[in-house]
Amino acid sequence: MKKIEAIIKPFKLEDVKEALNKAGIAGLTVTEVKGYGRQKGHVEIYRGAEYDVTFVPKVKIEVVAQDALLPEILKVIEETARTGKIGDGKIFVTAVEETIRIRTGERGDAAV
Amino acid sequence: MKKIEAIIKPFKLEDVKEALNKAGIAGLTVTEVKGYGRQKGHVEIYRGAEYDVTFVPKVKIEVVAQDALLPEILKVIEETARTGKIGDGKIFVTAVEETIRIRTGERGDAAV
Amino acid sequence: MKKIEAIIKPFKLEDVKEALNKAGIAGLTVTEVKGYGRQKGHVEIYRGAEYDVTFVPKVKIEVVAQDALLPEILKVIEETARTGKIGDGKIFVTAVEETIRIRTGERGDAAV
Amino acid sequence: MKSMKKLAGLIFAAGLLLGMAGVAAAAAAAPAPKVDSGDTAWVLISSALVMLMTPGLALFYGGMVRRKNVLGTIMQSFIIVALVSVQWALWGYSLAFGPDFHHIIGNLSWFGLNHVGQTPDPDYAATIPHQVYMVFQMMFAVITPALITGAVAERFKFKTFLVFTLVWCTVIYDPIAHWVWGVGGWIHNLGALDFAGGTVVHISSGVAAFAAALMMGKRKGYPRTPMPPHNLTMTILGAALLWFGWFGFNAGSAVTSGGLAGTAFVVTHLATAAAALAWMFAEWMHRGKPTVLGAASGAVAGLVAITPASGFVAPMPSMIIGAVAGILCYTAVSLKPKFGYDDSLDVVGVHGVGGTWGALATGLFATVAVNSAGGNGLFYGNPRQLGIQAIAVAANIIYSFVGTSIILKVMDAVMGLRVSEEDEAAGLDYSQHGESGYIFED
Amino acid sequence: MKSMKKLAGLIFAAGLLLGMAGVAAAAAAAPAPKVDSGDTAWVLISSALVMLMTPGLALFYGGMVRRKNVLGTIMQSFIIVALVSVQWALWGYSLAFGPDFHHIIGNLSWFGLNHVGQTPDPDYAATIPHQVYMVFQMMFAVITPALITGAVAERFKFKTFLVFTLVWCTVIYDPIAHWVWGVGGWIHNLGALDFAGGTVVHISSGVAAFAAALMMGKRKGYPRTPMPPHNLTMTILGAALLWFGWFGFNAGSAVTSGGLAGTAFVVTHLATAAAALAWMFAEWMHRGKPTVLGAASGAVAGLVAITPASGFVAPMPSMIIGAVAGILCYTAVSLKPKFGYDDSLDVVGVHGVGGTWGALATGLFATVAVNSAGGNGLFYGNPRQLGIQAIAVAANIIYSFVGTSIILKVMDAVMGLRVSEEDEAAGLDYSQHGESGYIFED
Amino acid sequence: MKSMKKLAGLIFAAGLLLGMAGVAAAAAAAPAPKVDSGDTAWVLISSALVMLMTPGLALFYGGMVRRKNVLGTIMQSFIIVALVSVQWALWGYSLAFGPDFHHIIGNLSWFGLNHVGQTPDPDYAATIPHQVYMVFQMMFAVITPALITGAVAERFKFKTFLVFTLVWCTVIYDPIAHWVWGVGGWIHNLGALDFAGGTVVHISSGVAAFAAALMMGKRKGYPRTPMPPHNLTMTILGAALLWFGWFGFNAGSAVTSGGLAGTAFVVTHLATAAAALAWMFAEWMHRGKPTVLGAASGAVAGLVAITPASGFVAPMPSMIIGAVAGILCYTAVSLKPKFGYDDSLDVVGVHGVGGTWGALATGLFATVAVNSAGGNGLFYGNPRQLGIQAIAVAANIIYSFVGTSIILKVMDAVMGLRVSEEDEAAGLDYSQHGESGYIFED
Ligand SMILES: Nc1ncnc2c1ncn2[C@@H]1O[C@H](COP(=O)(O)OP(=O)(O)O)[C@@H](O)[C@H]1O
Ligand SMILES: Nc1ncnc2c1ncn2[C@@H]1O[C@H](COP(=O)(O)OP(=O)(O)O)[C@@H](O)[C@H]1O
Ligand SMILES: Nc1ncnc2c1ncn2[C@@H]1O[C@H](COP(=O)(O)OP(=O)(O)O)[C@@H](O)[C@H]1O
Repeated sequence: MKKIEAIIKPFKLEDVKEALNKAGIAGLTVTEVKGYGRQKGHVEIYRGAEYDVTFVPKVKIEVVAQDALLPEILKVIEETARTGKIGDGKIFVTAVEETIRIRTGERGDAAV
Repeated sequence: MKKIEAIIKPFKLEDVKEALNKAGIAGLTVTEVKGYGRQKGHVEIYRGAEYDVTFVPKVKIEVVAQDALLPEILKVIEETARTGKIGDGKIFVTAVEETIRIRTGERGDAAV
Repeated sequence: MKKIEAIIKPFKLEDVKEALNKAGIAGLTVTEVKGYGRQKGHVEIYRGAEYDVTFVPKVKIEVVAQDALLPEILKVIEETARTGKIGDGKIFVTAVEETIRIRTGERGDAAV
Repeated sequence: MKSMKKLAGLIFAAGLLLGMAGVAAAAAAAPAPKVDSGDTAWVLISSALVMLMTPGLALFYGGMVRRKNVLGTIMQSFIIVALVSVQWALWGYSLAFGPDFHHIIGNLSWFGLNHVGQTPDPDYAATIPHQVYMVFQMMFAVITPALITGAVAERFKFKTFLVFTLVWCTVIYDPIAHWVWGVGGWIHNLGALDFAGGTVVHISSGVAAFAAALMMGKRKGYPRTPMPPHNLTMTILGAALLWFGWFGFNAGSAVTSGGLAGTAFVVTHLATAAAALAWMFAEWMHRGKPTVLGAASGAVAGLVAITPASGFVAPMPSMIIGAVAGILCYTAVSLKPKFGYDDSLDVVGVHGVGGTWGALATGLFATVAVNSAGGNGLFYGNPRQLGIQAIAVAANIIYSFVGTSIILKVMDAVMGLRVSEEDEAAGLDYSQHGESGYIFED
Repeated sequence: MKSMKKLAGLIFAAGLLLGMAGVAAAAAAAPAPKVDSGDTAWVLISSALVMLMTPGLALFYGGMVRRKNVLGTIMQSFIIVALVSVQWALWGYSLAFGPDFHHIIGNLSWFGLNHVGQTPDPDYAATIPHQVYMVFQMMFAVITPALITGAVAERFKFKTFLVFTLVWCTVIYDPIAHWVWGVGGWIHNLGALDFAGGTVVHISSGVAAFAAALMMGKRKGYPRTPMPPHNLTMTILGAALLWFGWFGFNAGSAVTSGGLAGTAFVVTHLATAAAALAWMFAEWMHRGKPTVLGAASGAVAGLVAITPASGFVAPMPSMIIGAVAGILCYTAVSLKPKFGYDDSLDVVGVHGVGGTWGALATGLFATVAVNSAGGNGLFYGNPRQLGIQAIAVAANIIYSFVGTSIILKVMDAVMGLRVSEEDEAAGLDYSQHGESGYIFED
Repeated sequence: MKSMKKLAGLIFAAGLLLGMAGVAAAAAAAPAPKVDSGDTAWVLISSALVMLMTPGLALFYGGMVRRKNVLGTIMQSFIIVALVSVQWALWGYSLAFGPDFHHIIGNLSWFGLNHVGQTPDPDYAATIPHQVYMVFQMMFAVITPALITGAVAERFKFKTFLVFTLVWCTVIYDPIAHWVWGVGGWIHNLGALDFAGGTVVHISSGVAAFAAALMMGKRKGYPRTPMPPHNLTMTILGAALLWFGWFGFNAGSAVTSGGLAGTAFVVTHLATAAAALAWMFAEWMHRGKPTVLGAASGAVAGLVAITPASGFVAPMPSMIIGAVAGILCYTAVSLKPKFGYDDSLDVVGVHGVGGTWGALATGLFATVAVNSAGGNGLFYGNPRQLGIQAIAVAANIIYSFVGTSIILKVMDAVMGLRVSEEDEAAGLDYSQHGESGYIFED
C-alpha cells in the first residue's frame, strides 16, 4: 500500500475530497498545517508596527490506498488542487507496510 | 524501526496512552485531525438552514519503536481503541530509516 | 528522497526555520502537536483540584529533500533545536518514493 | 407540510393569548400619584443590571465546561430569561407577591399582571410604579433557576430542563419568595432579614443544586477524566458582568435612590473584594498558586454572602462577611471530591454555603444604624435575630431540598433527566442543539 | 517622509475645525430652568445603554461570520459609532430634529450643535437638557446604518462602506427621522405611532439591507459552500448586550423616568422573551432541534417588533407581538434560500420583517390606557390607526429601498462596492485591515 | 495539615477585623438631609459603570498579549479591583479626601470609612450620600494602577505586583488625588482644572508605566520575535466596555444629574469618536491599512484626552481635542521602537501622552459657558489657565516618575520584579497561576 500525503490550499479541501470520493476513495484524514515555501506569508500591522507572518495556512490530506490506485489518486489531487498560482502545494508518496482497521481487525488491502 | 500511526476516536486517547505506557512505550506524539470515511459527519442547523459537517474529529497517535515491539504495540492499540462501532479508525505502519534524539544526538534504537 | 520529521520545542520553530533557510532548504510544513515522553506535563489547579496535563505542546516540522541533503539537514536541526534539556524532541527519517509539485506537475527531485 | 401545520398551531396559540389582551391592558391605566423620578430611574437601571446577570452567568458557567458543551450551558441560562419572564408575568408574580393566602403563597388575583399598573404599590415600593417593582423582581425569579443549572451541567436533557424550570419556579421559588418578601409571608412575619435574596435566591438554588446533582448522577468519566474549564476568559467576563449587575441586585433592592442604596452598593463591593482576596490567598496557601478562577469564584462567593446582609450592615463588617465567605466557600469546594457527588460547577459550595453564611451573618452584623427598618444582630446586642435567621435558613433548606427532589424524581420517571451516553460524549451543543460553539477553520 | 506630510495635512484639518470652536461653545450657556435630575439620570444612562448596543451588534454579527471576517465585521459597527456620531453632531441632528423645512427635513440652523445647549427643548423633552436628548438620539442614528452591514457581510469594501454610511445617514436616515419624530414631520403630523424607532430604525435599515444585498451580489461560494457562524458564544454575548441596551432604547424613549418608562421596559422584556421562545419552538418543530442561535435571533426579532409599540401597549399584548414576531421572522429567514439573494446575516428577515410587523402591530394593540399621549389601535376600537401605520410603513419602505438603491448604484460605478475575489477569499481581516482576529499559537 | 493551619490563621485575621466592626458601623447613622434621588441614581450607576471599566481594561489588555499570558494579564486588573477597594476603604480614601494635612495629603481620621456615612459631604457633593461619593472615587483609585500593568505585561511577577500596587496607590495615587481634588490640595488651590482625572489618573499611570517599563526591561525576544495580539475580538470588547464605562467616569464626575453631566457625556462621546477616526486615518495613510486595533486604540486615546476637559469644554472643541489626541498618540506609539524600551501595550503612548495633551487642552478650550464653576482657557481669553495646567502636569509627571522609580528599585532588590526566564517562556498563565486560558480540545 501507499500513503499519499498532499499539502494543499485550504479552500481546495472540499473539492479534493469530492473528487477523491467520486474516484472511489472514501477514506482520508485531514490535518491543519502551516507551510513555508516559495509562497511567502504576509504583513500584518499592529499599532503602526509591521509583523511578518511567515507561514501560510495549508491543509494536509493523507490517503492510504492500494498500490494500483496510486496513479488515479495522484491525478485527481493534482488536477483538483491546482490553481496554477504559487503555493499550490506538494504531494509525497511513501510505502506503507501494514494497515489495520481497528474496528474489525482486518489487515492489508482489505483494511484500507 | 517502525512508525505506527493510529487514527482513533479522541475520547480513546487517554486510554491508549495509558495502555501503551503499561506496555513500556513511553514516547508518542499526538495530532488533532479530522477524518472522513465510513463514519459520516452530522448535520448542524443555523437559522433553519442545514449544514453538513462532513469531517469527524479524530486523533492521530504516532509511535516510533524498535521492530520487535511492533506486534505488541499493534495489539495494544487495537484492543484499547476498539469500540466496535464504525469510525474506530485505522493503523498504518511504515519503515523508519533513522531516529535521532535531539537532546543527546543518540541515533537508532537507542534514540527511540 | 527523504522525509525528515522533527518534533521540537515550539519556541525553537523560528530558529530552525531560519537555519534551514540559510542551509538552502526553502520548503517545509509545520504541524502543532502534543508530545508525551520523558518530559512530563504539568499540574493545573481549578478550584482547589489538581489536573494533570500530560501532554506537552510540540511542533512537528516536515521537510522532504534530496537524499544528498540529508546529513546537512539533520545537523542543522539537531544543532538549532537542541537546548540540552529534556524534551528537546526527536528526528525521524523515512523514504519518500515520489514527490509532485501540484502547481507545475514536476516530479521527483525537481519537485522538492 | 407537517411543519406548516405546526406553525399554524403556534399561531393559533398566539391567538388565544390575544383574548387576554383587552383584560390585562386595563390594569395599566389610573394616575400615578407619587412616583419619584430618581427612585424610578435607579430601579429601572437596576432591573436592567439584574437582567444582564443571567447572560453573565451563562458566560461564567459556559467558560467552565468543556468546549463541546459551551452552547448547551449558555442556552440554559439564556432561555431561562425568556421562559421565566413569561411565567412570572402570567402567574409567578401573583403567587409570590399577590394578596396573601394563609401566609404561604400569593393568590392568583394578579394573574397576567392584572392590577399591576403604573401606580406604586406602597406595600412594596411607595415611590416607583408597581410595574417597575414587578419587573425588578422578575429578574430575581429569572436568575435563581439559572444558578441551579451549574450543578448538573454537561448532562441535563434540554426538554426536561425546560419543564423542570417551569415547575421549580412555580412550586419552589414563588412560595419561598412569598414567605420571605410577600406581605403576609410567614418568614417575613417572623422578622427574618433578607435584603436581596440570600435565602430566596441563593439558598433555595444552592440546595436545589445539591438535590439535582445527587439525583442526576455524575458525568461520565468523572472524576477520572479531567474536565478543566475550556475558556476561562469567558468565565472572567461572566464574573465581571455578575459583579456589575449585582449592584442592581443589592443596591436596587433599596427600591429608592438614597443613603440605603448607597450603603448597599458599598458593602456589596467591599464584601466581594474581600472575598476574592480571601479565596485567592486560601488557594495560594493550600495549592501553591493564586488562580484567576479562584479570584473570580471568590468574588461570586462574596456577592452571594453579602446579598441578604447588604441593606443592614456597615462597610467594615461587610469585609468580614466577604472574607469569611471566600475562605468558607473555598473550603467547601475543595472538600467536594471527598463527598463524591458531581456538582459540576460548584453551585452548592458557592451558593448553598455562601448563601447560608450570608443569611446567618446578617443575624450577626445587622444594625439599625444602617437601616432603621432593619434590625440589630447578635453583635449589636440582639441574639434573637440570629435565631430567626437560622429558622429562615432551615425552612428554606428543607423545603427546597425535599421539593426539588420530588420534582426531579417524578420527571426522571416521566421524561428522563439525562441525555443518552452517546449524546453526553458528543456534547450538548451538537446533541441537544445541533450547533458548534466555535468553528475556527476559515 | 510622505507619511509625515500626510500627518501634517491632518493636523491642518484639525486646525480648521478649531476655528469653529468659539462659535459653537457659546451655545452651551444659558440657565437650565426645569431639568429633572431623575429624568436626566434615566436618559443619560439610557444613552449609554443604546451606545453599547452597537458594539453589541458588532459581536452579534461578528460571531456569525467566518473567522477570517470577524474583525472586518466588527470594525464596520465599531467605526460607525465614531463616524456617525461626528456626522450627527455636525449636521445630522439638525437635519433630523432642527426647525422644520416643508415637513420633510430639518434645516441647518442647528449645524454643529448650535442652539443645542444645557436647557431643555420642550418640543422634544421638557425635563432634560437639550444636549442629553440630542445625544440619546445620536445613538439611534449610530446603530441604524450598523444594522445594514449584516446583509452585506464578508464582502463590502471598507472604503466604500465608509462613504456609503455617511451618505446613507444624511440622505435616508436623517429625513426619515424628521418625518416620524421631528416637529413638523409629515408622518408625525399624520399621527403615526413609532415610540422608539420601528419605522425609523428597523424598517429603514431592513429595507436598505435588502437593496444592498441585491446590489452587492452573493458571497463567493454561496450557497454551495457552508458558511456557518464561527463563534456563537460571541453572538450570544452580543445578543445579551443588545437586549440589555434595548431597555435604554425603548424605555429611554419615554424621556422621563416614571410609569411610561416602566411600561416600556416591561413590554420590551416580555415581547423579547416571548419571541425567543417562539422562534426556538418554531425551529424545533421545523428542524428537530431548539438552537441557541435561534433563541438569540428570536430575542432580537422580539426587540425589533416591540420597538415601535413599546410606549403604547400593555404587557399581555406585548407577548403576542413578540410571539408572532418570533414565528414570522423565523419563517422569513427560513424562506430566504428560496429567493436566492444573499442577505448574509438575515437583516431583512429580522429587521425588515420584524420592524414592519411591529409598526403594524402598534396599530392593532396601542391603547391610551398605557399612554394618554399615544392612541388607540384597531383592537381598542380605532381602525384608522392601523391605516396610518400602514402609510408610515409604506413610505419608509419605498423611500429607503429606492434611495439606498440609487446611492449604491452610484457608488458601485464610482468606487466599487465589493472587495476583489482574492481579498474575499483571504478574508476582510487581512485584506481590509491587515490583522488577524485570533492567533492562538503561543 | 499545614494548609489547615494556614486557614486557621486566616480566620484569626478575619476575627481581628471583626473588632473594628462596631466602631465603623456607627458612622453610617445620622439623617441624610438633602439627598437628591436623581443625582444619587446617576452617581450610583456611574460608580457601577466605572467599576466595569477595570474588567473592560482586563479584556482590552488581555486580547493584546500572547495566548499564554492572557489570564495573567486579566488577573492583574481583576485582582486590583479587589485589592485597591479594600485599601481605599481602609486608608486610601482618608489619605486622598480626608481632612487636609499641609496641602499634600489627607489625614487618617477617615480611616476605615469613619465619618463617611449616608449624609452628604457638601465639600465634595452636596446632594448625594457621602458613601456614594466615596465609592465613586474608589473606582478611580482602582483603575489607575490597573492601567500601569499594560506597560509591563507578560513578565511582571505576581507577588511583587500585588505589593507594588498597594504601595503605589498609597504613596503615589492617594497624594496626587489629594493635591488635585482634595479640599486644601495644593494643585486644587492653584486653580488647576481636572474634571475627571487627566492628571490624577492618566498622567500618573502613564508616567508610572514609563518608569516601570524602563526598570523592568524588555520581554525576552522583543523586538525580534513578533508578539502580535492573540485575540483582537477580546480587545474590541474591552474597548467597548471602556467607552461605555467612561460615560460614568466623566459625566458621573459632575456628581449631579443635569446640564453639566449632559455636556460631559456629549463631549466625552464626541472626542472619542473623533479620536478613533483620527488614529484610523493616520495609520491608514502611514501604513496603508485602517486597522481595527487602531480604531479601538484611538477611541481610548480620545477618552483619555477628554477626561480632564470633559466638564469644561463645549462639543465642537471636544472633537478637536479628540482628533489631535488620536494623531498624537498614534505618532507616539509609532515612534516607540525608536526609543528602544518595551512598553508592551503602549500605556505611555496612550495614557501618558493623551493625558498630558488633555490636561493642557483643558487650559486651551475651557469655558465658563459650559461650567460656571470652571474657568476660561487660552482660547477664551485666559492664558493663565494654560500655565496652571502646565504646572499641574509637570508636578504629576515628576512625582509619579521619581516615586514609581524608587518604589520599583526597592522592590526589585527585595522581591524581584520579573518572573524567571523559564516562567516567561512558559507564560504567566501557567507559571504564575497554574491555569490555561483556553482548552479547545473536547
Ligand atoms: N521540501 C518541502 N518539504 C515539505 N513541505 C514542503 C516542501 N516544499 C514545500 N512544502 C509545502 O508546500 C507548500 C507550497 O509550497 P510553495 O513552495 O509555497 O509553492 P509551490 O509548491 O507552488 O512551489 C508549502 O507551504 C509547504 O507547506
Ligand atoms: N484510506 C484512508 N486513508 C487515510 N485515513 C483513513 C482512510 N480510511 C479511513 N481513514 C481514517 O480513519 C477514520 C475512520 O474510518 P471509517 O471508515 O469512518 O471507520 P472504520 O475504520 O471503522 O471503517 C476516518 O475518519 C479517517 O480519519
Ligand atoms: N517513540 C516516540 N515516538 C514518537 N514520538 C516520540 C517518541 N518519543 C518521544 N517522542 C516525541 O518527542 C518528544 C520529546 O521526547 P522526550 O522523551 O520528552 O524528551 P527527549 O527527546 O529529550 O528524551 C515527546 O514529547 C514526543 O512528542
